[in-house]
Amino acid sequence: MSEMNIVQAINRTLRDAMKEDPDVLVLGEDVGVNGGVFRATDGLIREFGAERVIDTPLSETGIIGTAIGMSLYGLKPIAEIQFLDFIYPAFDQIVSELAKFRYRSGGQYPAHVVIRAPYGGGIKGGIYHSQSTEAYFCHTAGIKVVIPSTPSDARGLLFSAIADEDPVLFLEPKRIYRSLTGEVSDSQEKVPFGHARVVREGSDVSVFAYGAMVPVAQEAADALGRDGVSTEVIDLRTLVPLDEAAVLASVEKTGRAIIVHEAARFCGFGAELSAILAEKALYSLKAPVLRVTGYDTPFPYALENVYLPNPERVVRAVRQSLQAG
Amino acid sequence: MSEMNIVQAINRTLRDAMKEDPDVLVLGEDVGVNGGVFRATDGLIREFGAERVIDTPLSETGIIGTAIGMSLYGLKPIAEIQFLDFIYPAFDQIVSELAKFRYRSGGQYPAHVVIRAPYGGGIKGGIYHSQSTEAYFCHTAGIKVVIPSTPSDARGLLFSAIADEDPVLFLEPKRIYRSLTGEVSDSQEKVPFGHARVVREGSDVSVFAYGAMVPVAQEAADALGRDGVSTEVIDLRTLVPLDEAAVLASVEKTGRAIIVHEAARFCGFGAELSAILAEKALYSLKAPVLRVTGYDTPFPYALENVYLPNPERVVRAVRQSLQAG
Amino acid sequence: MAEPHAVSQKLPQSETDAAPEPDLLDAYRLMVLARATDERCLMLQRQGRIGFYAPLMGQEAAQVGASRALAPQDWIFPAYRELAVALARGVPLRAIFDQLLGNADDRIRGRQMPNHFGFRDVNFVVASSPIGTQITQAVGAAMAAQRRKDSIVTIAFFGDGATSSNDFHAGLNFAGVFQTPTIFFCQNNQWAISLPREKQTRSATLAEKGSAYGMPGVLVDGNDFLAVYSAVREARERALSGGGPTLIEAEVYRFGPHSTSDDPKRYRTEEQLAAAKERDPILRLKGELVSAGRWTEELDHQLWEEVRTRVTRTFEEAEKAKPLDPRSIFDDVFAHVTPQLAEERAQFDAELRDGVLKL
Amino acid sequence: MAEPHAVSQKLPQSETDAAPEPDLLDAYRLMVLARATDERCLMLQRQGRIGFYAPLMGQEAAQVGASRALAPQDWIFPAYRELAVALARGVPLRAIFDQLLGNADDRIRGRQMPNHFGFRDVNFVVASSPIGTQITQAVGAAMAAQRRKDSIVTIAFFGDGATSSNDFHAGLNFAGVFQTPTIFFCQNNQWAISLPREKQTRSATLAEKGSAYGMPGVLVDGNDFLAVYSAVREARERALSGGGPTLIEAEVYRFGPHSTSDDPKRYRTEEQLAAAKERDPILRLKGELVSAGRWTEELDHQLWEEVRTRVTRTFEEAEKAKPLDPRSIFDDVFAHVTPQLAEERAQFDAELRDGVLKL
Ligand SMILES: Cc1ncc(C[n+]2csc(CCOP(=O)(O)OP(=O)(O)O)c2C)c(N)n1
Ligand SMILES: Cc1ncc(C[n+]2csc(CCOP(=O)(O)OP(=O)(O)O)c2C)c(N)n1
Ligand SMILES: [Mg+2]
Ligand SMILES: [Mg+2]
Repeated sequence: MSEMNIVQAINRTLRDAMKEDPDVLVLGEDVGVNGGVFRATDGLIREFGAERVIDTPLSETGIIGTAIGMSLYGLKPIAEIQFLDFIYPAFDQIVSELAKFRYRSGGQYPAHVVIRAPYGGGIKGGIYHSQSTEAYFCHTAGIKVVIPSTPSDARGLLFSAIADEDPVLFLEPKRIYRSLTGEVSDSQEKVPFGHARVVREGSDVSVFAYGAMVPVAQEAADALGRDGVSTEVIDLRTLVPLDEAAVLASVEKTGRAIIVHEAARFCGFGAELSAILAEKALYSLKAPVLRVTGYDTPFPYALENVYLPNPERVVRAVRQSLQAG
Repeated sequence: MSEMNIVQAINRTLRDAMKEDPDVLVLGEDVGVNGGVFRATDGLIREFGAERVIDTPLSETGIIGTAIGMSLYGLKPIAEIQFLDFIYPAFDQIVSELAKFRYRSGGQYPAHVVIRAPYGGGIKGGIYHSQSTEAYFCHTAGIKVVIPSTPSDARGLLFSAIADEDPVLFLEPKRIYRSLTGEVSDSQEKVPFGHARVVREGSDVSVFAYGAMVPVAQEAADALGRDGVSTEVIDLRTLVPLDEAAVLASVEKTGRAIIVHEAARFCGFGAELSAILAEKALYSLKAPVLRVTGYDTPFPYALENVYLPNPERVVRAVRQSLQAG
Repeated sequence: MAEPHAVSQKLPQSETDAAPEPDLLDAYRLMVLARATDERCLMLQRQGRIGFYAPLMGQEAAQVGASRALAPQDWIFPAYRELAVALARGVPLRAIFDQLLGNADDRIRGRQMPNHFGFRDVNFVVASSPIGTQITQAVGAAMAAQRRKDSIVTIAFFGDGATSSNDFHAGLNFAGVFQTPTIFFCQNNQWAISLPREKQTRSATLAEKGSAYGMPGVLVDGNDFLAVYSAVREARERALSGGGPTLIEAEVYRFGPHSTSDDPKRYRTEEQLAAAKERDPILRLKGELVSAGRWTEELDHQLWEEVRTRVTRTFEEAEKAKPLDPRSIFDDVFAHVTPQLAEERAQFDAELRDGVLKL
Repeated sequence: MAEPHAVSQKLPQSETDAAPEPDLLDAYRLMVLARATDERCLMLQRQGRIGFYAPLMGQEAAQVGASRALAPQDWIFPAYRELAVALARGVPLRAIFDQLLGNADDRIRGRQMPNHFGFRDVNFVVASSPIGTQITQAVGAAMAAQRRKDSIVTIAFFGDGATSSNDFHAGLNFAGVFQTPTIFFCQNNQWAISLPREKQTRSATLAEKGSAYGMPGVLVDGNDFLAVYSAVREARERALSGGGPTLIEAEVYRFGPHSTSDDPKRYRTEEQLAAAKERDPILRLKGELVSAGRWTEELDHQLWEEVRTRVTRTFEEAEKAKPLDPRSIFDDVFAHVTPQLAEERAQFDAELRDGVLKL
């Protein structure tokens, strides 16, 4: 066990996975000599050499296209996309190729690339260093979408991602990359996909969150707790596969649901959660399902503070829910 | 007034718009000499010349990137993407540039490209000539998403798209490109964005659909009508902006909602509709909101008949809804 | 048309793993088989017995020539027009027809349109429709082979249109930077659907694009089986001896329509086609064989008869295969069916049972 | 470093619209202003007064040289490092600082990070972060100008890293095919963050990539103001006389960090930097002016003093500007606020009022 932040947990996990399995390699822009712009791959090139820690030309198309080819051949590439905002030159390779390879080859050619990308706001990165577009990928059949919210989950989920037989998009909440530290095990224990984490049990209302919004939800729950409101906070951890059972169980208990994400609201991941509730938990719902999200605007630079959901907005939504029905 | 199909209506409308305004031009793969692989631009090059009906190299990146540049300069480009499935090489230009130009320039540089793309299944096109990924674009702030379901709407909505000051993704239901004909006005009357069409009034249940799913919903409503079920069918026409008022009004009346789309279910557009109901019409809902959609698999070739929603599946969902609550 | 086998940059030939001289008769038989299959499939599509077809006619020498210069362990990343490559790899005709039909025996389980096949056993990666995407993948596989120290090359097949794709640019650039053992085999058949080669790009040849990535670009007459064979063999040897990637442009002409959905009369003349057909690669190789005294008109007639019969019979067998199990629609999305897909499948089962779904 | 002004393909010079000889003193002053602004901004970022900055130091001659060869009606498609281009266009320093601060006077209304400015009044299109996207856009604008028969060129500014982007490939290809009046101005500053130029691509120069698109590629010493000026002027004249696009590679060196988030010590040595600094474009032009008897050390000292004071004062003024109106967050998504955004804004208003949102 050691205390570390999320970047350190990822760095440590990459190193451990690479030590274990010579087929694991890392590629991306500035991941080698520079150790990654967020230092997630710091030191790896010294340890494993430029053949396994590959500084690529500036082309996300090339990064993901070649990573797919490597994985077809039998390696386990972990591609870093510098910011999720810059993944779009590779979008064709991801949605048309990576996500569909197993299916369209009738199972002959699975392509199990792991794509790591920092996502989300909170670092004053403006319109192109802040976006949360996980919904695009969740809507794409054939790729798993994973978002840790703690150093320990970052390690356990990344181990699962690397061992997984399917493509995984591993989104890292850069806002809490360093600000949040925690105990991380030295073991190589995996956190399995499809199992949400009950961050805090509660009986009055359920708050669903993931990534950097988990601490926001926790803070809101703390504040509400001081006023006697018992808030259940659930960290979804993996959006695909989703732990639907956990979502339904919580709302069956509390009857009230608040969904928190940074992404724009319209057709965001929260819509799916809400739709699942409207289909499968309608009779348990005592109040409208509310979403606390980014606005349906591009992500602003100067005004990011008012764009990102904060604990106060979550508290307000919870109160609104409690007053209803 | 003349009777025509959707392709003919689009072709006629493009011609009329180009006659009217010399700044309107068309570009894309095979749109010129060949008249488009679906013949939507048939004859235009003869009438307007290769300067305004531009056969481009095989690059969607180039098509949308140059179309944006043209529109910044003051022209009104209408870009054809041969199949929606092939739009991804242009995804970066669409989500990072086109949709955000007005915002990130503080209003200085609006980019009002119209992108036309045939979408959806039903032509035995398999995994890459059948997809419905409208949700990606609906989740992207700054771009409007329009899907006609009749020849007359195709004309009226396309006129609106061309006149619009914002970027518009104009998705054409290729399954009913030719099979569905109707009266189309010779006038240049626009169908305004954000106004759903009540295809058929009803009091027992609301069915929401768009594009090629509208006739499917209608057929289901016919069948249900024969059994005395009064089904309201609403064609959304524009997903962004959405006519939320029409959606809410219908469900407030019927208390039951079925959403039909071809796209995969998870995080599809139906999720947003359902979420809106779970937030704003919860107390009107007498039954769970059901979605009749494509499966969360890639679009198959040999089995497309069982992938695509059919009237029988819609009828079944309606009956399930009527039995509930 | 190009000078036969003009190499823009000639590198010293290495000794590694010299391929045997090609068997011209074997090559000729393959080319005839491909042509006969094309002809049959165009007819089958008109009869509504298959849904779609994209013929390769005119490109047989290029495809068979390239294939015969490769080793079985080399990896092939095809586009959708590479029937003759698959046949040259030893894929049974029946397996091709199973794919065209999407029946229960189809190796890709009915997931893709005709022509988009894949056969793992012969390192023939499954083709996809988006133009160019296989190019970067071929480079990645080559990087993996480098890392594993496997003495193989990867080869990407693509068309003139694909040179405009993002993956062409990224793929050749990565290959140059990492000096991967990759052959970029461009069949310039003069058309990308209706767009003629001259409007695809302003460079004088496609081969010369190699220099933008620091790699040799080779222009070869794609109607000349031996010229193609030599160009690919040379590129392969260079790659295996650490000399890096090569771009090869094989100049050919697409005799047929782009696909059965296409009407080439809209964009090209009969005269142009007739002129191109004078350079028919099959007639050319036949002529060479006849001149060499290794072939006669009579043998040729017999061969065509045999091949046509075989093609027809094989298709009829494939038509008799069982249809796909509809439940298979939920397989292979992921390695294991997720709870969510299991739920969708359960509803699907019920709907099938109740006759709500119609096959 | 490259031969100064080696033109890989020399085309006859046209008469159209010959630009006046450049004013060297004016150019020098601009370069000093850019350098002083860079120095100040790096400090302001360390002091926490601006959030981010990407300096251009080392690229002043390239930027000012290119800018001075253009006409006001030409359209500029910049990347995020084109401060000196903006200044050369006549953009007031105050407007630059307003953008760095994202205050109420910022022309782009606080929407983007520092350096990503845009000024419609001087045809300086707003920069974005995704690498290369401006390249195809510049080609599209040139196609539009062709159609309108406007006698202008468009110019895209980008770096060595951007030559690997999809838009570089598509943009140059479209420009070649449509013979657009476009100048592709690549500032090869030797680095794409930590990736050195040699690892970006294997071609010997970036300029030679032009030939893959059938256009001239020109390699020029980017530290030489006059060489850059001439290369761009020539490309402009060629474009205006129907000769099509040109790719120009200006070889420079990035003296500063990639941005204030970067630590170049991780990937390059002090010696390398020191060697590059011996070719400082500002010192070079100053030397030329002094040699020509048009400048003295004393004048130079005065100039720097003046400029530094002006930069400091202007920033202090900008700091005093009003903050942005938070409600503006909902403007400019669409031309008109949609009902859905109006609803979000109404809730936003209520939350602001109740202190739920914190500015
Ligand atoms: C990204 C993408 N855009 C458009 C298409 C539609 N399309 C299919 S084939 C084709 C032309 C391909 O030309 P070429 O690369 O020369 O190959 P050929 O068909 O001639 O063998 C086009 C435009 C596609 N499949 N993928
Ligand atoms: C598509 C994309 N991928 C990655 C990045 C992250 N990034 C920002 S600048 C940069 C390097 C750019 O190098 P170059 O084009 O040489 O320009 P320079 O910064 O040297 O001026 C990278 C990789 C980005 N902005 N866009
Ligand atoms: Mg072709
Ligand atoms: Mg650079």
